[in-house]
Amino acid sequence: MLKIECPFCGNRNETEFSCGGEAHIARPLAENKITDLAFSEYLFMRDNPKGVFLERWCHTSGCRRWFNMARDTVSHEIIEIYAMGQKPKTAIGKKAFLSNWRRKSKAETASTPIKRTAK
Amino acid sequence: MDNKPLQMGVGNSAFSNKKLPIIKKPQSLDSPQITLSEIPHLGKLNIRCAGDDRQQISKLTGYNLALQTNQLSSKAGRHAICLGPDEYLLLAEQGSETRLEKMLNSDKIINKIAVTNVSDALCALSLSGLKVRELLSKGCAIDLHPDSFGRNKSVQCDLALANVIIACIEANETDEFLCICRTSFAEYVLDWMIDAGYEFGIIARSYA
Amino acid sequence: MAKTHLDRGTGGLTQKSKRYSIFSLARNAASYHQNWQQAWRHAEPKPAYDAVIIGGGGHGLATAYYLASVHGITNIALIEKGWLGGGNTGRNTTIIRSNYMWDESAGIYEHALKLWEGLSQDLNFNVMFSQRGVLTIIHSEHELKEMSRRVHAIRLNGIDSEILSPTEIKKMVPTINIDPNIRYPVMGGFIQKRGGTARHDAVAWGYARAADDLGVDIIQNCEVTGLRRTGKQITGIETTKGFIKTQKVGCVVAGHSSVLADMANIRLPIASRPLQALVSEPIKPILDTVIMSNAVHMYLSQSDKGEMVLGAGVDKYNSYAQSGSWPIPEHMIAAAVELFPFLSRLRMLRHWGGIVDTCPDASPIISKTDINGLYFNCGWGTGGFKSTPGSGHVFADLIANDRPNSIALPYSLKRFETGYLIDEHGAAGVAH
Amino acid sequence: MKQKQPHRLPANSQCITREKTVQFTFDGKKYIGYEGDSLASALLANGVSLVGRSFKYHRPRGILSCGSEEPNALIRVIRASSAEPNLRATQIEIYDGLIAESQNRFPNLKLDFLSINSLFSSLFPAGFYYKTFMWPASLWMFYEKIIRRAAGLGKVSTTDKDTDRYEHKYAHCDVLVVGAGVAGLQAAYIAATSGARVIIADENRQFGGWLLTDNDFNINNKPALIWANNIINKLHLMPNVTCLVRTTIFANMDDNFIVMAERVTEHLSQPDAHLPKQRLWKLRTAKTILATGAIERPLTFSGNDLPGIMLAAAIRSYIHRYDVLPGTRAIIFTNNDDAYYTALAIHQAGGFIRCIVDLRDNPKSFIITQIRNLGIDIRFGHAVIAAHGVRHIASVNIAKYDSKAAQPISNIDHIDCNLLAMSGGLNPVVHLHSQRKGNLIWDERTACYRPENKSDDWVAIGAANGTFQLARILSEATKIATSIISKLAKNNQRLEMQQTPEMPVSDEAKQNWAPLPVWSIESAQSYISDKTAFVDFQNDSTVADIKLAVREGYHSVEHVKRYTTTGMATDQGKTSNINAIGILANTLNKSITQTGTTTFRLPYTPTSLGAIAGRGIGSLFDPIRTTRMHSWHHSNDAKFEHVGQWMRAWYYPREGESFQQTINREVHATRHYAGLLDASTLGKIDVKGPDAAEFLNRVYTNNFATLPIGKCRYGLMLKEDGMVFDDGVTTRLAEDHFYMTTTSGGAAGVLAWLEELLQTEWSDLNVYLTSVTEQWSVASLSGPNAKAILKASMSEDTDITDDFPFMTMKDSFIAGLPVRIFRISFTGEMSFELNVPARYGLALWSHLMRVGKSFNLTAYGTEAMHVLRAEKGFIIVGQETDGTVTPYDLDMSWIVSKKKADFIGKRALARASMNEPHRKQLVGLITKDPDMVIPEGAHAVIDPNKELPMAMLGHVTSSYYSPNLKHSIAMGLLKDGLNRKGQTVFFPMLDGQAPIEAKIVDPIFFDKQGDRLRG
Ligand SMILES: Cc1cc2nc3c(=O)[nH]c(=O)nc-3n(C[C@H](O)[C@H](O)[C@H](O)COP(=O)(O)OP(=O)(O)OC[C@H]3O[C@@H](n4cnc5c(N)ncnc54)[C@H](O)[C@@H]3O)c2cc1C
Ligand SMILES: NC(=O)c1ccc[n+]([C@@H]2O[C@H](COP(=O)([O-])OP(=O)(O)OC[C@H]3O[C@@H](n4cnc5c(N)ncnc54)[C@H](O)[C@@H]3O)[C@@H](O)[C@H]2O)c1
Ligand SMILES: Cc1cc2nc3c(=O)[nH]c(=O)nc-3n(C[C@H](O)[C@H](O)[C@H](O)COP(=O)(O)O)c2cc1C
Ligand SMILES: [Zn+2]
Repeated sequence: MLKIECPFCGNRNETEFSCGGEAHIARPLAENKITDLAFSEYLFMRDNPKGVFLERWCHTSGCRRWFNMARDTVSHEIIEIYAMGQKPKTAIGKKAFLSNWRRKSKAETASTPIKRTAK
Repeated sequence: MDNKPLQMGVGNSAFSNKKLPIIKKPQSLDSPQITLSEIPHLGKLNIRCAGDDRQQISKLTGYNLALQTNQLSSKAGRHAICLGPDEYLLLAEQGSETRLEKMLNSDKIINKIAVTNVSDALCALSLSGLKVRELLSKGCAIDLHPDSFGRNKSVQCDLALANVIIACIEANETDEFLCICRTSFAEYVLDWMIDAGYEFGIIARSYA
Repeated sequence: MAKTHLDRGTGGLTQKSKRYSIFSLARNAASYHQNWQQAWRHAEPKPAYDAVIIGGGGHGLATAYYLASVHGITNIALIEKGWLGGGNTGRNTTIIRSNYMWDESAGIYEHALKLWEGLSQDLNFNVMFSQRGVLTIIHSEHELKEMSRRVHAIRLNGIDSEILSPTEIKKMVPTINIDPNIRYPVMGGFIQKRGGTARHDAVAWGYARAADDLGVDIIQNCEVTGLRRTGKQITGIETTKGFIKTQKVGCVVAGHSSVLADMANIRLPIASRPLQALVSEPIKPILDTVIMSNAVHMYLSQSDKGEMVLGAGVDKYNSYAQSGSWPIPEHMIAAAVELFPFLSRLRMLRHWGGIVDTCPDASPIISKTDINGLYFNCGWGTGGFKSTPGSGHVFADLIANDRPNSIALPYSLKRFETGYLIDEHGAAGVAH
Repeated sequence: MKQKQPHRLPANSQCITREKTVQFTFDGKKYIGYEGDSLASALLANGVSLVGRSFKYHRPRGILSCGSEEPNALIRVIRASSAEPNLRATQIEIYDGLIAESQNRFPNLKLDFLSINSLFSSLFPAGFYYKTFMWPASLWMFYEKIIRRAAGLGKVSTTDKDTDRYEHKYAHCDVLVVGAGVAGLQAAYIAATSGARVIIADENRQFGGWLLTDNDFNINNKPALIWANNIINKLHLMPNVTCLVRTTIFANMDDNFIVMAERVTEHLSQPDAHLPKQRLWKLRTAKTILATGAIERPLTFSGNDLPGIMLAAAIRSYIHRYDVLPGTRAIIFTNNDDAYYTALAIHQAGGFIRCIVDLRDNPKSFIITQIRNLGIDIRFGHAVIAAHGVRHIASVNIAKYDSKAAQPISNIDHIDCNLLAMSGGLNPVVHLHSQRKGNLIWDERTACYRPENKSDDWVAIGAANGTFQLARILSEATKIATSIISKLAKNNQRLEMQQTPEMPVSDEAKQNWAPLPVWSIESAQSYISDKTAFVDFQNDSTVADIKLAVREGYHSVEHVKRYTTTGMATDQGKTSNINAIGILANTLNKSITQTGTTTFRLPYTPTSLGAIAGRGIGSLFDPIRTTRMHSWHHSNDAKFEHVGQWMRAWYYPREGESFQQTINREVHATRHYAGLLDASTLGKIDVKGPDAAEFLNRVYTNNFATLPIGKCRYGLMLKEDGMVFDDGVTTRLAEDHFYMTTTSGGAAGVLAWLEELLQTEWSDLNVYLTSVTEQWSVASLSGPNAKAILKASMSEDTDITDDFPFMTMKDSFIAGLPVRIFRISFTGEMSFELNVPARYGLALWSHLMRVGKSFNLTAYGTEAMHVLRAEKGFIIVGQETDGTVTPYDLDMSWIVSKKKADFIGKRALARASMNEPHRKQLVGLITKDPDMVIPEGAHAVIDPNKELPMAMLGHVTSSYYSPNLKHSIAMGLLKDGLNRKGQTVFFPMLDGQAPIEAKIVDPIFFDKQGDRLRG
């Protein structure tokens, strides 16, 4: 049972959280017309490292906030927890971020910010 | 036609399917060591706001929102609980929540915040007695030792299979706690508490 | 579901002197069991092979066996980083059935079930395939409807399936609680009588022995650390025992599939998750059927040695730790006690976890890749033991012919690009 | 009644109360023991040594140990309410009226028929079943039955329900000390003096560990036990310390999450009804100190499993703790010094030491000299080659033994005896360390695996750490506890370390703790004797089995475990695993380190499933949620349906009505007059904020930015894969305020998904979501009379029924209750959804039913609702969809905006496979026979007479009898369905009935133009 330090509520049991899987997957916009193959990298292909994994968690039973986490999938050690929208700060976390194949994925480069509907 | 106004006060308690009081205790005990009661129709407002807006709302409402997540502040029987970085639950005496709501709605701050009346969505239970912490520790993974969960502490967490907000109103020998859950889980929470409280003796009654 | 030809391969053991039987047992007893031969050689890698299979679980071993016995390709090596069967094959709750809903699933699992029937004879190794029936319990109106959909599809696919009423269930499983007033009452169920269990370790050992007999080199304690290629063609593998040259590599490493894929710079839609199981202390036989319940996330059977074997749903986060988190067994046990009150007085003897390779549509991947000569067989997740013979059979076919047969075809990696998923989630719930 | 206990010694021990005799029965025979006795000690006192039969060969077995490691003495305990199998006699505390039974024997222990297995044992060595029972294949199920009959040990009763209570408790502490022997007590005490919150727990009924047994030494110049009692008393008085006895720490998990089982009342004759039988503690501790002691190893020789052969330290325990001398003429067989203390104890208790057989060649130590001075016969460099006896040890063969060459090197000496104490050295209890994957180091000097103390979370001390000398244990405990506290104190002001913690001193003489490991004693004919040299006593695995496994190529320690089942019994190899590894290493010619260990798994000892389930069963297994109108439904005889955790009124049968008649009546009434449905369970979400419209535009397939205030719109939500996820009506209450409804079952998932999008994808949007599902009670009033009823329920000044167009919303009052009314329809009739603050739900409902009486208002449940909406061809997410269905498949392309640049699911819908005609598409189905209702889930085929397997087109998602159309109606998802309209298909039946013939049609069966619903 992991002990996870919610940035807002402090240490809680893992049962209070839900795990959202791989972090830092940028959403490609429909209008950017990437191939089905590139789109499938966004939709289905997932980093699944044996070692440091950057993932998203939500404190479902508490404050309902999402945050990022760098966790070792073998030792279950939590290396760092950092805010949504941020990148990892530890050397280990940074390395995991930069070495992820997704940084070069077509889907990621197609993820410009979404335009608002004209009012 | 039969359409004369029904009394505003006739609303149902969350336990309308149950006959209170319920007492459960071992024969060896003289009296129950835990008292539980619903605080019916306690006014509850959910407020979403962040940054400087909090000060503004504190000023407008008289509640202190300068709180960290999982803290409670009380003033004259009214409580504010901070549920998250931008989320508050205000507890007010029955009926006053609509006044508060109206007041906030008429202020221009309303464009930046969200106010939602959740008086009926949530059910508030008051728990007191010698063994309340023991009772809660059967289903709540939070450290409830008085050293770490004293007066004005609150948490939103799981109690057995229900999500609840637990707040410590008074920390002394008889401890007074608030336990707030979604109304549709109220009956489960009640059943769970009565069963768990059996060991210590528990009485569940209507609010006096 | 298309009909396919079932080629069982050579069958039996070619080396007569090694064959097992009641007579060999008696003969050896007379010589104090001093003369038994090794079940398989402890081979060391040769410099090159026609094909290499990575992963000494049931699927990898079956692949190697069928490559040799059906396709006559015998200059092959099977590489296992630890001990044979030490992955999920050695730690699963051994439920075997083929009553899946989609045609594609019925195709592969029924193919496997047919191979199970007769596998002990094929391998000359008793894998104790026990067709005691797999009974799925239904607890709500909603589930009743889903059951109806499944059973109709299963039956039209020519697979056996019977619907049972609560009283019929009670008769078959006297220890079950059919009180209609419990939280998840038993409202009915359906059984596949040809389903059952098998002795998991024996499956690995039996395939290993039979493959070895046909000349396959089984190499244990040898970890694959890299995949070498030239342009688009695989040329060999790096291992802790050195480089091995080969033009064909089949990866069958279950929970470690993403690790292998990374070595080839290939992406998989796989998440490696813990799946937990436990056994109780052994007791005298009391349950003759395999019980599954999707609604309360629990499945239960009694092994031939007497333990009650219990399993649950997967954990919620990725892990390679081969253990799981406490809340899962706690809930699973509550569910089991709810259905079988007598369990409350039994004790948990041992609890463990495996690393399962879960796929977004809860269906496996049996596929070529963009690299010539590199094949993947993975994504069996929580339910691949039952498919061991079938999976090995069609994967061997894919490797031998470099094109999928009609059973394997739908399981291509391409489906994640096109969207032709085989979504066993919605309908099957827990897929054990 | 007084009865002789032939093996009981004069009173001496503080662990049993001689004044309190206790009566119990074993296998139907009455015996007497004392309070404090374990069943094992009481049986031994009474001269009962045969207590069970082994698993495979049914060999007679006696008591081996005195703790939780016991492999043999497995007992069934019977209480008025229950019978519990496989309990260890060494841990069962006797109480008045205890009924205990031996297991795995028929008809009785002495005369077990299946012991015939033993004669044929040569036919079933390890793994024999893999080699036979294969011919003919069809007979396996028969063979299996026979094999299974021999399976298992205890019997469990299946008839009575477990009426005992099991509690759970969460706890937190700074330091958890596992084990209350000398090491644990000292560490706990030091930690506690700092003010730290300490929990110390021991599985025994008493604190003290081996000090209860070994009272030969002094601590601080007084007998060690006096020191211990003093510390125990102090700990009990400290408010920051929790002392738990009978509590087994069985799981050590991530981040110091520890699970332990406390046996609260099992040892009592008449437990207090309010106390749980067991309490499961779920503990989070900052630090764990593992002071779990060590377990003695048996020695492996032919016949080593006979009753009367016991672990040496256990014999000492029975003498010192329980005043029981298990035998009078003893042989001591050892490879280390510790067993000499047992010799001393037996000697002092009046037993006769026939001889001490020591594998070591010429060991020297204080205790050996002391024993020699007593004139006891000691034979160094010797071994017990075999033990003999029928149901109890009667004699042994002894010879000089060359342990390097592994063979006897002298003539055999035959000595009679009735007790054999064996000691093969100590194994630290490393289980909890290893459960966390802590590393083990093979210590050549002490010949044992000890933990590598590397983690920051936990540390092992004392015998658990391979430290066996009292003086060193005390200093180790002090040092470790001090350093842990100083680490903790850095972040915790509560803790303050005393300047110099007391360091007790011990006078324990130097013992020679280095055993000579000899993993198995071989005879001149090992291929025979190995078969009766037992390694795992419970699973009957022998030296021969291990060697056979190696011979057959099972070399990995894990293969050997699984092939021979060594270490897989209920004791999990506590006494056998290391011996097995040693034998395996020898056979493979490898070192122990190279051989490795098997994996340690939780639980430390078998743990009751009842305790783990706790109170989370029965009505507390899963919450049931009810609406505020529930009591009305209940008192009006509603039948209920579970929808997720909700309980919804399904239908309201009247007396004498069948299910179908009720549904027909409710449906008919709603179509012709009016019906009222409790729709409170619908998910409701308040969507507020300046970007609310923009947000909804991105999550729904259709356009919400354009929705005018006060208007409602039906929306469809997809997941990123383009599959339908949820639907519902959303209303714009203000420019920046929407009120969204979702399906009942999907409510939580939708809220979570929307919240996820806002926080992780579109954090720039200023939108707040709040669940208000329970804030509102909802009554859905439907039918031609709906408007009139609504009007009648309102007073004139609040009447808003005029000019109330379809898909709009108004606020008003009904009988003084504030209501929010939506003119939307799920039945196809003129319909109003009335929302009131939930406390008034029942009042509103009752009021409407009262007012509606004269308009023929009928309450209808979810089943009638299904029929009504199906007549209209409205889908239900989760019924017409299953996560594989797109809006196009539902023929709902009209709701998928072509204009919007993006929304969730848009890109996925553009994939190659999504628009192909042979996808399954939603169609209507009309049966040829109007009265024939196709079962939901039935599959369509074109030619039902084809051979199996048959090509299927798809399945029926919804199917009902429509009383309005007087015809059965159905919807289904069929391959290429939209192009098949007009075609005939067949639905084969499961029960052998003729296939049902139906025509594919449009799914809107009733009021195609929608005139009724617009009013
Ligand atoms: C608790 C549990 C219960 C289950 N219950 C069932 C059930 O009831 N019914 C059912 O049908 N299925 C069940 N399953 C699933 C089933 O066990 C698996 O799907 C199946 O056994 C997978 O077999 P495999 O041969 O593909 O993988 P494995 O048996 O896991 O074999 C993969 C092998 O690859 C090796 N390997 C990995 N990396 C490397 C490398 N780099 N180099 C060399 N070798 C490597 C591993 O050591 C391992 O031995 C269960 C699984 C678990 C964990
Ligand atoms: N067989 C032996 O273990 C043995 C034999 C002779 C002498 N000794 C001596 O005894 C002393 C050992 O002192 P120590 O304090 O290290 O060990 P100890 O054996 O005295 O105490 C360990 C305690 O831990 C408890 N325990 C173990 N696992 C547990 C679990 N999972 N949950 C709850 N309780 C658990 C045991 O019941 C025991 O009371 C040394 O002097 C040693 O030489 C031990
Ligand atoms: C069907 C089945 C039955 C098992 N029965 C037992 C058993 O009787 N005793 C036991 O100790 N372990 C039993 N195990 C568990 C294994 O000992 C082991 O825990 C499991 O194979 C996982 O391996 P690991 O714990 O070595 O990682 C069983 C496992 C399975 C899959
Ligand atoms: Zn939080």
